[in-house]
Amino acid sequence: MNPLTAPDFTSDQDVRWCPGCGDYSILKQVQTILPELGRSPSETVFVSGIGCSSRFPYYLNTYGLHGIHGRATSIASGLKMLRPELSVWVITGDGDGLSIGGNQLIHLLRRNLDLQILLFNNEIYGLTKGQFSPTSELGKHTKSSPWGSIDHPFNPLALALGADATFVARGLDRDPVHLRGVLKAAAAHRGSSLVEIYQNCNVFNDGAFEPYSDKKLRDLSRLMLESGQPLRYGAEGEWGIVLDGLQPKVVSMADYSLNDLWIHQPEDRTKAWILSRFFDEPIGENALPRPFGMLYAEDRPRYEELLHGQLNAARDARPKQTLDELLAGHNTWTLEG
Amino acid sequence: MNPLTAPDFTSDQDVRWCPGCGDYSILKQVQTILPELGRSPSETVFVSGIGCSSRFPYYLNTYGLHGIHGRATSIASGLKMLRPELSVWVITGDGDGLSIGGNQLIHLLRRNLDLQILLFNNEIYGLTKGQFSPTSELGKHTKSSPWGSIDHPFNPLALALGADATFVARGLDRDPVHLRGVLKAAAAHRGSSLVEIYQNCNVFNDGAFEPYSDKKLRDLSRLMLESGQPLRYGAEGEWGIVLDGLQPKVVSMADYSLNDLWIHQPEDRTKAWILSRFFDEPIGENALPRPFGMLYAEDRPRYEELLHGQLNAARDARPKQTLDELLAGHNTWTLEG
Amino acid sequence: METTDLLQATILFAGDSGDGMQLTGFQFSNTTAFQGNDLNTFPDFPAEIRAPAGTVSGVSGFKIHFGSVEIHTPGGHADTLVAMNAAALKKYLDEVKPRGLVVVNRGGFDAKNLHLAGYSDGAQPLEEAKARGFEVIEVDMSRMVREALIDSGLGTREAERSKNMFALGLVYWLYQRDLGPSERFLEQRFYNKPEVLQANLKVLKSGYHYGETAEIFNHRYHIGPAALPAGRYRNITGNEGLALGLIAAAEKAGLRLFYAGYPITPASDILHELSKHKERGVMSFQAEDEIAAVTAAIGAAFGGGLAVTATSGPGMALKTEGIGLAIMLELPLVIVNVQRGGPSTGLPTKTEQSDLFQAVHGRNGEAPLVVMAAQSPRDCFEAAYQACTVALEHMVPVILLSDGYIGNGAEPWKFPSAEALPPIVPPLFREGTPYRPYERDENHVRRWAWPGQEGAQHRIGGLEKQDGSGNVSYEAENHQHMVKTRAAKVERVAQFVPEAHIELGAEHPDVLVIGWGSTHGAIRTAVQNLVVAGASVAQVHLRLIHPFPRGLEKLLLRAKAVLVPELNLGQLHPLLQATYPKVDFRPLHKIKGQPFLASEIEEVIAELLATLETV
Amino acid sequence: METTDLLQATILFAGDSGDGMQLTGFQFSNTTAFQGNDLNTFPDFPAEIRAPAGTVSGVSGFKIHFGSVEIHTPGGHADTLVAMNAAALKKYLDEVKPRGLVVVNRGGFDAKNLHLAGYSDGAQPLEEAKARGFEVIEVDMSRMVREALIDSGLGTREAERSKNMFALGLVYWLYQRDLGPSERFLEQRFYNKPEVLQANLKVLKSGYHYGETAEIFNHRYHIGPAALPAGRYRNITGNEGLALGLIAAAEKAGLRLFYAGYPITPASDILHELSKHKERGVMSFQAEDEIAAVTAAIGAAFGGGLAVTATSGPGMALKTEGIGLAIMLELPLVIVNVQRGGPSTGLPTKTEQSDLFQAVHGRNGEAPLVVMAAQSPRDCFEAAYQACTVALEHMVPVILLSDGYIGNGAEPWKFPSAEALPPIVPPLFREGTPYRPYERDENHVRRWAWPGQEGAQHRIGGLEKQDGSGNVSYEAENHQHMVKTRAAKVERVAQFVPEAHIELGAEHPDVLVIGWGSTHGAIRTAVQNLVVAGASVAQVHLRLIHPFPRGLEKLLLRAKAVLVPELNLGQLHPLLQATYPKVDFRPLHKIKGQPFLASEIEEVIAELLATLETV
Ligand SMILES: Cc1ncc(C[n+]2csc(CCOP(=O)(O)OP(=O)(O)O)c2C)c(N)n1
Ligand SMILES: Cc1ncc(C[n+]2csc(CCOP(=O)(O)OP(=O)(O)O)c2C)c(N)n1
Ligand code: SF4
Ligand code: SF4
Ligand SMILES: [Mg+2]
Ligand SMILES: [Mg+2]
Repeated sequence: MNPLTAPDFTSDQDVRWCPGCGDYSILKQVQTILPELGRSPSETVFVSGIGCSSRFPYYLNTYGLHGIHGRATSIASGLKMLRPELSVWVITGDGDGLSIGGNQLIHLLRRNLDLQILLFNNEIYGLTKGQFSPTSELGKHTKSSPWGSIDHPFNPLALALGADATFVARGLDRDPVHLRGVLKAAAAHRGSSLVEIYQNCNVFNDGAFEPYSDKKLRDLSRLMLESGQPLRYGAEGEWGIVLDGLQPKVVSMADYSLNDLWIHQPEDRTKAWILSRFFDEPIGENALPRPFGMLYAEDRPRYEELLHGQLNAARDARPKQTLDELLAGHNTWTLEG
Repeated sequence: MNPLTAPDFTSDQDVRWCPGCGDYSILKQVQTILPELGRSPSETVFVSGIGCSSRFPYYLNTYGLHGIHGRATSIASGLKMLRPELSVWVITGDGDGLSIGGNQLIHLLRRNLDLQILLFNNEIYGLTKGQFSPTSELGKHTKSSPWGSIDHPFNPLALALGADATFVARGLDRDPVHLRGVLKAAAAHRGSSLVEIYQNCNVFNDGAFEPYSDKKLRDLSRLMLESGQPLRYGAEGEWGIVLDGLQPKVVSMADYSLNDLWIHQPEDRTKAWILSRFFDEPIGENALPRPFGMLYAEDRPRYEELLHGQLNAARDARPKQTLDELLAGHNTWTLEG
Repeated sequence: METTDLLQATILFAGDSGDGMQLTGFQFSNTTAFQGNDLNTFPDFPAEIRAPAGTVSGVSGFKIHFGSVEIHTPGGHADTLVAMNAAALKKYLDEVKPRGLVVVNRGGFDAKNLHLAGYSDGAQPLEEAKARGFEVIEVDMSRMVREALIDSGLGTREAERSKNMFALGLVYWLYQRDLGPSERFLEQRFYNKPEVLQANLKVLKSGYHYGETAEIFNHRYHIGPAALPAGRYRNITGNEGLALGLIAAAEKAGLRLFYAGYPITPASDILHELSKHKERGVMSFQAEDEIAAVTAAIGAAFGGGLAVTATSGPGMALKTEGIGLAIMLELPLVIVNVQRGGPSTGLPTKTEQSDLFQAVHGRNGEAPLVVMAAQSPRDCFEAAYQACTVALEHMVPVILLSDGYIGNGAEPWKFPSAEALPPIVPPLFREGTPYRPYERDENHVRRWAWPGQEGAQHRIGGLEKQDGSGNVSYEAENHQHMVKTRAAKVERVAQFVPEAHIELGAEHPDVLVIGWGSTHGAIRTAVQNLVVAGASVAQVHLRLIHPFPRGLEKLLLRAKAVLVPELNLGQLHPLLQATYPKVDFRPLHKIKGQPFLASEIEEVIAELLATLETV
Repeated sequence: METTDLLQATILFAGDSGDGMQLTGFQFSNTTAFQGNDLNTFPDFPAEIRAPAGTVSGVSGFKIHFGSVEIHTPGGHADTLVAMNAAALKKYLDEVKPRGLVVVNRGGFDAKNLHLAGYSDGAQPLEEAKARGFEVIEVDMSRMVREALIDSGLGTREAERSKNMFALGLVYWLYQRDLGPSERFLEQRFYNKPEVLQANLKVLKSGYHYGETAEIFNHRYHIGPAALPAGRYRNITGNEGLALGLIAAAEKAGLRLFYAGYPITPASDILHELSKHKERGVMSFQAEDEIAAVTAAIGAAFGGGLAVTATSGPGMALKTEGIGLAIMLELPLVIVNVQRGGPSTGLPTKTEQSDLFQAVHGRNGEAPLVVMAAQSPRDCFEAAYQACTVALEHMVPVILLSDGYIGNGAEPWKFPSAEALPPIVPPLFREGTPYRPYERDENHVRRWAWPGQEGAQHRIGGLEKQDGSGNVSYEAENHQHMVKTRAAKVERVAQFVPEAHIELGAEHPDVLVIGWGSTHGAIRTAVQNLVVAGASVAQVHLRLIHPFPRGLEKLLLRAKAVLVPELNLGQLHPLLQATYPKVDFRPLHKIKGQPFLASEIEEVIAELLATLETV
């Protein structure tokens, strides 16, 4: 059989996002990596909620379910429990996953079913035409906040860590190569992988992530994480991060050596926490850059594994009654006609 | 006027928890501190969800609303927005607040309305007679998990920190004096105060918190936090906690001096995070004790303050139209009869 | 000692929530079933886990109605009340028949108990009861138990806890029941606590012997076995039966049972029961809320499981959005609602039939589905089996209505053999054939393809879709076509479910009584009594409520008037009236958190017959 | 140049979603309203934010129906279609009247556009349209705009974007409209972008002048002002009007307006509108989901606010549990449902009336509330004001039904003066008086005490409660009493709302047409036409759907047959039939995501009249 390629994963439906939408790039990267994962289109399922991003499954020639708002996570959970052998992907948005779907998301993360959650964060409600979302910045002027939003935004990765997520990462629509790497790492992770993807909504929130995608700005605003490597950034790697006690600090590599730097250890939950809190606008002298890549990864038993383990153990431990025995139960009596 | 006392806050309704239930003590402590807060019963409102614990409001001679399952948080939010001058308390359980009500809880925490959330954690569903809850330990045998629960439990305080809570504390039904202190600190905090209270359900989960209440065990299992003080515990304070890099470690005070110890700084979010992760069973040589008291406190603008600030600013900035002007709008025309 | 032969009797065990009355009642019914009686039970317990001991609100009751005749209700007023304390007497005395027998635990009537029960100082409720003509037998059970267990090694409090076994033994003697089944039960329960076991056995026998020796009773009763159909029987509660019905359906259909639920009274026992059967591969998932439960079930239905979720009213409210999705996806899904008193949190531990409107109409958009109802504890198995059959064979969500009375109540059940269960054949996709997700057969049913199957990849969702291809479509004509097709598919189900039929009574009755759900037994008893008395009455009881079954109109039109008794303010009634405007329907409501008494229905039918005659 | 006098006309502007057709249509209606015509509009845009440019699914349309007579619908087939590209022509040509005028932008018909629109190679849609008898006028708008703006300093793409203003100017010329209002609008909109302003003004005028000079049209049309009641008017969409109604009600009641909502099409504009009015103290809260929205509103209602939440079908599903709580708490709450096509996600941008069942019956338990409906964009203000009045004065939740067509559609509105609005007097607790939360007045209405008020502390919740005291009660008789009392309170509302009345037509008609909501205009036009033609027809339109208004039965019984047109499969119909079994109701359904055309209803009435005669 020929190896699979992106077209094998592409459906015949017209893609219907606004021209220029960041969703296109994400779709492209997903279609690019899927053939490399060793699973056929028919073993692969994409489940989404409601939102612009949630139309994603229509464009893939896999199985797909376009659910209801906020519940892709729980739909996917039921599917994965029943059919643990499938490769299951959840597509959600900042509104879908963090606003209405917050509860289902955090419970999925603690249960740790083995599936990938791609959270398209455009910091806006796209499909309903531009209201602020739980990730929109304070003071944002939108249709529903004409005087500026007063909602303190979530830090999605910190929230995920608080919910005991076992894999937490960040990617960017406009950095396809890096995004593909993150997606592959997520697929490789055994457990629930939360990938927040910064996605530009050029219609209602254009430029929200320009600091991280703009060629002129991004060198100083992005920290590309690599496991086992020191935290270093800048066009020439001229900046580094050190930990001063519990405080991260930006230092110039003119004054520090590589050995002084914080080494990225995605298995360290405290470090991941501190990294997730690199969350202020990366502007100004001592501002911390925004980390991209895998912040945290932990190996913890998967819910469906425990479930099927229990089912198998029960089957082995107890002689299975026939259906007749089950219906009869333990106390029967017989009446003559 | 005479100063208020506990009976002023006590309603005429019979208290209907099981004899021996930890809820009694919590009720008592709340009734004890309320008169000290300077708010009258008529300015005070208790809002609850559904569960054994959620019957709480009936027993107080304040205003009260016994809501629906999981939504005390949002009911209270609406009330507090409209009436910021009221003293508002939310009563919830581990099922009510963390299972069905998870979304409303995390969104309340990020918005930071000034109210107190008392989360009665008995690690079980009491009212529905004993199913495991999102805080029940792995492997727990209950009516709905006769083979042992396979749900990785939430760490409620870590979850709250992930949701950007501004006040996070832990108390215990069987330590009334300490609990009263925590409750008063929560009331004093301006913002959403999450107080997790370990509460014994002697019918369905008796002894869940015995390690922290039992006279023989508790000295070695509890770490009583005090702001500005070193982390020290044991019957004679013979143990201390030091931070080795990012790793907390138990040390013997025979080998260490007070100056070496971790000093509790509730304003430090990273420290609070590490403390919240003192979460394994406090058993064995190097086990970390469970922290009680205020883990974290941050001053951040309150939602209702921002809201009313915006309303006031708008009123001042824009000449208020008469209702007639509003109805007319900007483009009218007149037709003759 | 006189022995009175009876056709039937009703006993009410009542005491404090901590007194173990539910267990006592359950034991009595078990034993009674073993002795070949037909029976029906009704547990009635407080909403609080343990309301304050000794108070009326803390009283827990268990009613059992049994006989040598067919039994369809938990009975009306009780022949015998066993009251373990003053509060129990206060709560239930009015539910005892005139001159009925009242057995009380003397130890539960001290000053403190009287006070807690809310009697005024100096009140003498037992004397008053006697004065009202009840036969009151006082037994100092507390003391006798203490004495019986003086050498048992148990503490006083622990010892006293077994006084319910004393009461049970006493009533066993009174109604001539075997001790054997309860002895065996105690042996199983306390097999690893020999002290407790011995104590309980001893107390049980003490009660029995006390009856024999103390000469405090004037009668003993004898109730022979019922002429039930021959066969093997077991006792079953509605919730248990329902769970077994789901398991059986999954196994007969060759599918994995996936159950997702969030605990809620009175549906939780379905979750508990299913959680036990892991060795059969039954998956039970306790979700974080009802929304997660129904949507996880939808995920499993997409994956090829027999997907089921159960709840009660408030949980149902939360599931309606998900149910709408299942309707659009045209996936099989069974949603069980074990109804309780509403609205809102309402009366969680009481029974009611007030969620029918919600079941039939409670979704946004044109969202028809199949609504069925179970009619008694022993009917739950079959009702569940049928609901699964319809869902799987017609690719449609089915709401199955039960209620607190059915769910918790128990009856003897002549269980079927596995072989006798009808086959279930879902419209499965076969690999190698072409697949279009919304292509339909002659019953408008689409085929079911599962992830993992080669060549059937497809994407479905909650947006309107083109018939056949399943692609998203906003096209006007297609939408109208799809709305009508989904409705037609549901209507079509009536072709596959038995016709409406007269269960009892005349083919052309003056008064036809039509009901659904748990009112079955009370209606049946009422109609039977009247039929025996020669009245022109008949009963039709609905399994299928939406769509209505075939042949119903014909039956309705034959009657002069049609009575519709419901435990609500009238919900089936307007649905019927809207569908059959020409029929003269007469509603009958009761909304007291309690089932109908047969007598309540009988009286109304009799009155109705009388007015019809005078017209 | 001939000028044709018309009584009314319908214009359809259509183009790509990016072409600004909504703005164009809105400008035309504004100007037309200023000129004293009555009018009605219907925007029709794709579900995608921006579907692929040039394709049929990306077409955005705006229909406007205006005249010198009363206008109640967005019109049937269009007199004039303005099609900016091939896809727009393809989508809408069938909605143009025979021999109607079709103005196309030549630049939107190149090979690429034809291909994107899905025409096969070599197709010549314009020629075909001509062949079918349409009067097709081709104008190369794209090119003309480019040329007009050659010195404007704008880039080509930016310049081209103003081609909708060219089309607008052209149609203004055609229908003899003033440029003034649109010029003022552009000045406001682009006051800080002088280049863009100048460009738009220039293009608008170019379009107008092109009409004048190019001699491509055979006619011009003249439509005089309508004989509308004298007074001051403004244009208003339904959602705006609804928002203003809420604000006005709060101010007249002396309460703070608290609005909680979660965005959803087509209800979001209510949230947007209310968010603007902070200077009046209007609180608008964008909640994290619909459950939070409705429960936050309940909290605010408990606190003494005029609490309102709005949503559409799927959001309504999520709110039903909370609404049940509000019913039990007996707090005032207004729940607005701007309906869209269902079930499930359905057709989010299309209109439908299929959530009536859900409104009336969609809750667990016996959970009656008041259901009202708005009938047109300009009616939304009054409907909202009345819903608030009922909620506040009767301490009851009210569901107000609107729909996508009403919510987005616009009409001239003769707005009332603040003084003329009826007072709203909620049953407020007065400090110093005794307070029992569930004590009721003669209309079963309890009093409203707010936290902060001294001496009225009370605790309420979703459990059944004792009447009067409000304490939790599981007592059987009390439950029945409370269920009936809550129902009676809702029934009682009918006493305070105007009686049902014949709006148009005979008092004893052969055919009565009864409707609710947005079908009002189409029914009215149909009935009016038939009345003018001498038929025995009449119209009743319901504001109050639950309970039904007083006097309805009388009106219904007078007709030989009653037609019930609905944009669903029949929802009001069974509710009516169940309540009035003797009436001969005839349902009429349309479920295409589009409003009725008056002609569709007219035909059915005519047929019905004919059958009645032959009987
Ligand atoms: C129950 C329900 N409530 C509200 C909506 C309306 N709605 C659809 S998508 C959406 C939010 C979309 O935002 P996001 O999840 O960030 O996705 P995006 O469109 O930005 O990709 C909302 C509020 C809905 N479909 N269902
Ligand atoms: C919508 C809904 N679902 C389920 C229930 C049933 N229910 C009532 S309380 C409860 C959980 C109680 O647990 P918790 O919150 O921990 O409170 P506790 O009783 O332990 O104090 C559940 C599941 C309900 N009342 N409403
Ligand atoms: S609205 Fe924004 S997120 Fe949605 S498709 Fe358009 S650009 Fe993308
Ligand atoms: S069940 Fe548990 S939590 Fe509930 S009242 Fe009883 S002891 Fe307390
Ligand atoms: Mg978004
Ligand atoms: Mg609990």
